[in-house]
Amino acid sequence: MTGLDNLYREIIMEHYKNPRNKGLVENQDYRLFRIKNPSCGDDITIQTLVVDGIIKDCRHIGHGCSISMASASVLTELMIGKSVEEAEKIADNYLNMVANKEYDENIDLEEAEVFSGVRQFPARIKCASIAWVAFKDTLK
Amino acid sequence: MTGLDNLYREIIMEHYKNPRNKGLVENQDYRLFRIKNPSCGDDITIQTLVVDGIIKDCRHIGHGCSISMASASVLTELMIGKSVEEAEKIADNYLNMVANKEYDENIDLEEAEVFSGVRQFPARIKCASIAWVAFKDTLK
Amino acid sequence: MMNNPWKKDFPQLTDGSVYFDTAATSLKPQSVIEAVNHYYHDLSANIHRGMYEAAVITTELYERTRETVAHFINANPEEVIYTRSTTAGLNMVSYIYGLEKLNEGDEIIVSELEHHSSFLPWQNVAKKTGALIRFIELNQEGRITVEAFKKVLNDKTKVVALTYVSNVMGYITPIKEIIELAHQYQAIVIVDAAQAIQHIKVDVKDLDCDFLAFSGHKMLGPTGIGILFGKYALLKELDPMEYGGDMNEDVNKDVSTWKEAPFKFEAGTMPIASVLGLEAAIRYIENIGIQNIHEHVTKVHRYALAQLNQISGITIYNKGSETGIISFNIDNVPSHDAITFFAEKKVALRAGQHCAKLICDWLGIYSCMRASIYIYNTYKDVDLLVETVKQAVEYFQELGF
Amino acid sequence: MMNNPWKKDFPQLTDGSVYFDTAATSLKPQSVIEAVNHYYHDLSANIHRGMYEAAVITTELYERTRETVAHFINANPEEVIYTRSTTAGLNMVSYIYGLEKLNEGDEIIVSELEHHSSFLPWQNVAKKTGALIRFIELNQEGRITVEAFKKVLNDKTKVVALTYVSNVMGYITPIKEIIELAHQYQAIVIVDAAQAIQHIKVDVKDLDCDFLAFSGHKMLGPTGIGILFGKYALLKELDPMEYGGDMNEDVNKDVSTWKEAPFKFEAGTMPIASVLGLEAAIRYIENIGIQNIHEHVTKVHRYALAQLNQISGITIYNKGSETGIISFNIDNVPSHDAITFFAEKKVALRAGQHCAKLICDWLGIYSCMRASIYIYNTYKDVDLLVETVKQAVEYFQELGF
Ligand SMILES: Cc1ncc(COP(=O)(O)O)c(C=O)c1O
Ligand SMILES: Cc1ncc(COP(=O)(O)O)c(C=O)c1O
Repeated sequence: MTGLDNLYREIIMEHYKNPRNKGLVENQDYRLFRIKNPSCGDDITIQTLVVDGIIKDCRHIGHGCSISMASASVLTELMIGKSVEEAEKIADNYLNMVANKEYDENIDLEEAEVFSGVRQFPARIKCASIAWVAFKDTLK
Repeated sequence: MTGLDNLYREIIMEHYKNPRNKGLVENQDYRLFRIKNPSCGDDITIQTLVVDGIIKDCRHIGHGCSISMASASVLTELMIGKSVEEAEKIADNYLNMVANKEYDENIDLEEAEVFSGVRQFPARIKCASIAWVAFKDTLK
Repeated sequence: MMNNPWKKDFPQLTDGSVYFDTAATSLKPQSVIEAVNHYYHDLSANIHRGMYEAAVITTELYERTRETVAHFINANPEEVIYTRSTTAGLNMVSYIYGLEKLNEGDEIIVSELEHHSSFLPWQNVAKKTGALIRFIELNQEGRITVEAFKKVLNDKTKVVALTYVSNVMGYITPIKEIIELAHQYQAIVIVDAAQAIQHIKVDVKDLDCDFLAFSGHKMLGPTGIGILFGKYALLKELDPMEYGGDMNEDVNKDVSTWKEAPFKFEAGTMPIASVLGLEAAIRYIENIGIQNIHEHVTKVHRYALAQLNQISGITIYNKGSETGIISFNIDNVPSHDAITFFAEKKVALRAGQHCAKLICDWLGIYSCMRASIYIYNTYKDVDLLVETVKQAVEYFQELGF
Repeated sequence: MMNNPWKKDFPQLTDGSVYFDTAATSLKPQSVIEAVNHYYHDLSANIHRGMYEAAVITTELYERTRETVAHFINANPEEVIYTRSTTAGLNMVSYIYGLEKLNEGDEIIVSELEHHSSFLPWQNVAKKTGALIRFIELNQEGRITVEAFKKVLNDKTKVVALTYVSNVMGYITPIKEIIELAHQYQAIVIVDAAQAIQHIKVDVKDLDCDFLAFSGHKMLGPTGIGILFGKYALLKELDPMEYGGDMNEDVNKDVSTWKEAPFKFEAGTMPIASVLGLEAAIRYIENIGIQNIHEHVTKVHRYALAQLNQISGITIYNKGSETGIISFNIDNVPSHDAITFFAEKKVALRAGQHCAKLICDWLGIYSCMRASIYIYNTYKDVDLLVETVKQAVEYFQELGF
């Protein structure tokens, strides 16, 4: 069961149990995007506040499997403070990594690196991606 | 080419070239039924006059292959003068014969017997049947 | 039971994996694979229009299958329409009957047990016509009962669209009684038999249903083929949904006319290979006997349930399931986390909402796992399933779920 | 040419018969048969919803095929919708666009070259919406010309539904110029590519068509699968036609929402085996190269025409055919009489109206025979065809036709 242990890394479980930046705020300045994946029951909303090209806040809410929930939590923590440009680069790189596509190893994914184990589970790529795709949409 | 020669018997060709009882009459006492077979372009109308349970007249019009045209001609000639009951029996028997189903050899199909060659050509059963099916519908 | 006599007919089962996902799609016996293959390899002709030998043979097989299907469900051949799937058949009814016949204020009865393919077409009809959707209140167990049906049935009821067997709960709907009642109110009844056809005897004359749909791929047959049964009197009167080659009698620039049912409902080239494969599937089922299938499934199901009931840390939602479907969750573990564990152990289950979100809502869950049992499943398969459930409970508990 | 390098790939061609009925349905190469077989024999899983290995592999192959199709016609994958057939695809457009967008007085342009599947859905839309059908006047040869198209195009034109290649005449429609003109009037153009896709390069970006449909079974692929291409901007905006499993995003008792295109147009379990077989068919065609196919067909066609032209007692209706289709009659012999002669000689042709009655009307005939040529046909096949035509002429003359 080494494969599964690669998926359920400690950091992931930690974020799953203690999600950061959870809950939305009522503020029109935030951009919000929601994605549902009906076949698995995932439902994630990401909320982002950008000021002067810098991500000042990033929040999430929803329900789903541990991978999708943890990846949302990791995402928000990682993105706060980044420039929009940087954030997009990181998100694209992350999405490529979990999808087992080519990605730039020089771009620092920080804690999000732990989701590399997903590559061995093609059926779970969506779980790890959904929050990040929603996040990218909040930047559009 | 013995098979084909069984299909295109002299009597059939004779009826095809010199159809009997061809052309409809304008008379409300006649019952009329039309059948089209769009895939082959057959289009046959049968018109029947029944008086006191006896088929007084039977006519046909349409276009189609030689088998369908000749079988319409043979049909009309054969049916005139028969009782409705007899006619139905003969028609059913004929339809069973051309479809290669069991049929009663004791019932006299007269000239229509020549269509027995159709049995070897499953794709042509419809051609030999269409007028007879229409005829049966005029009796309903 | 030690030697399952049918398992050997299913070539998919060779890598030691066990298959508990028949409710999604069944495995195929060799005879079905060969029937499809025979068409592609030896015939490969179009139907109804050819005179050469392959075309004649193909047409014969195609129409013979219609008779085989008719015999299987006790219908007349001209009441059997080939479709792409259950979904296509149920949608067709919603178009040819629902959108044409329903008006504002009319009522459509459905249930929360419906598969999306049985519910959404009628939600669409309701939206477009102004008709109202009414839900039968499910009993405590989540079942449709005749009593509850009576409470929503009334003079305004025009359509009743219900599942014969729920794909999540595995319950058999008392559909015959419901149909009898509905007909007293001149409502028509559309039966979704996608999960019934492979488990119990479906007899449309006995049920007296107006329409009934199912799919080949869930009953050992090919993908891409489904059957819509419709009472001839209805089919005769209704207009086609799709227009095109082969379904017409005469085409003119201004007006055209259609063939008789069922042909007017089959436009263009149909899934010929899958039709031929479906006949082989029905033959296979008939050879075993649907009653024997039901008994086998029931036995294996009971064996599974007895053991699963002993495991603490899981919740089973349908202990009264009658068709070999077990829906459950490992407590506190989202089903998509759990399912990965089973996939790793080569135990093929399904996780999610099973295209039946309304019953998930009713159960108060986001999703669940489903194991569905069929003839190729053995006690040994169950042992592996049970063992894997135990391991999974432990694994996820240790992870801290 | 002596050794046709492709013929050996088609296992149907073993009994000495020759196949000239590709326009009805094509033969299948071994690779297509095996792709279908692979699904049934080794995978047999449903897509998009499973986590176990067979389900994951099947989903990958299913979506990879979408990319293969997209590449083949130069579309984006999200513009590629799986359907049952050309007929199903063209009907879908008539529902999701035609019935929704057209109003009384709007005009729909079609031609007498249309297959019934391209014409009848629009006759239905006209009847239901009060829109008007307008026919492009064919030129002397029976062709659609840009000039004639201009005469019917006007501000009221909302839809242009035309065949890319006629299944009776074999002519290639100047569709690109027509699309450009139609777009100047904000009309959308739906292209029936059922007879084009296997003969010429179809490039939806270059054509700039709004919708385009074709069938797998006429392009060496399986039955039961077709493709509907739609421009993404249109697909995004339009509502689904069928509702059910897998096409929704969220289902609730009151309102539901749909997935993005193309998924919202694919309800329930699709013809998975046929999708996988279609990929093999496209690969097979791409390996040969569509240009090489066209050249081969053209060569064999020219060879056939040269000889048929010498035979007195037959009438050929489309000497200018560009895609290997020869439509003809033996003078004074109904086509269904004639065709039986060919069937006896194991020469597979088709007789009838070819689901295109309007062009038969235009030609002033009830029906005709059609020989259609494809890659597996050889000069030798043609010799047999020609010889059989000669014999048939003689035979029927002697009979007194
Ligand atoms: C030009 C044309 N359009 C449409 C069709 C319909 O295709 P299908 O029968 O596969 O739906 C055909 C073939 O029959 C055709 O030749
Ligand atoms: C109860 C029920 N109805 C309808 C369907 C839809 O069947 P299909 O996907 O074959 O159209 C299914 C299966 O998915 C089902 O289980």
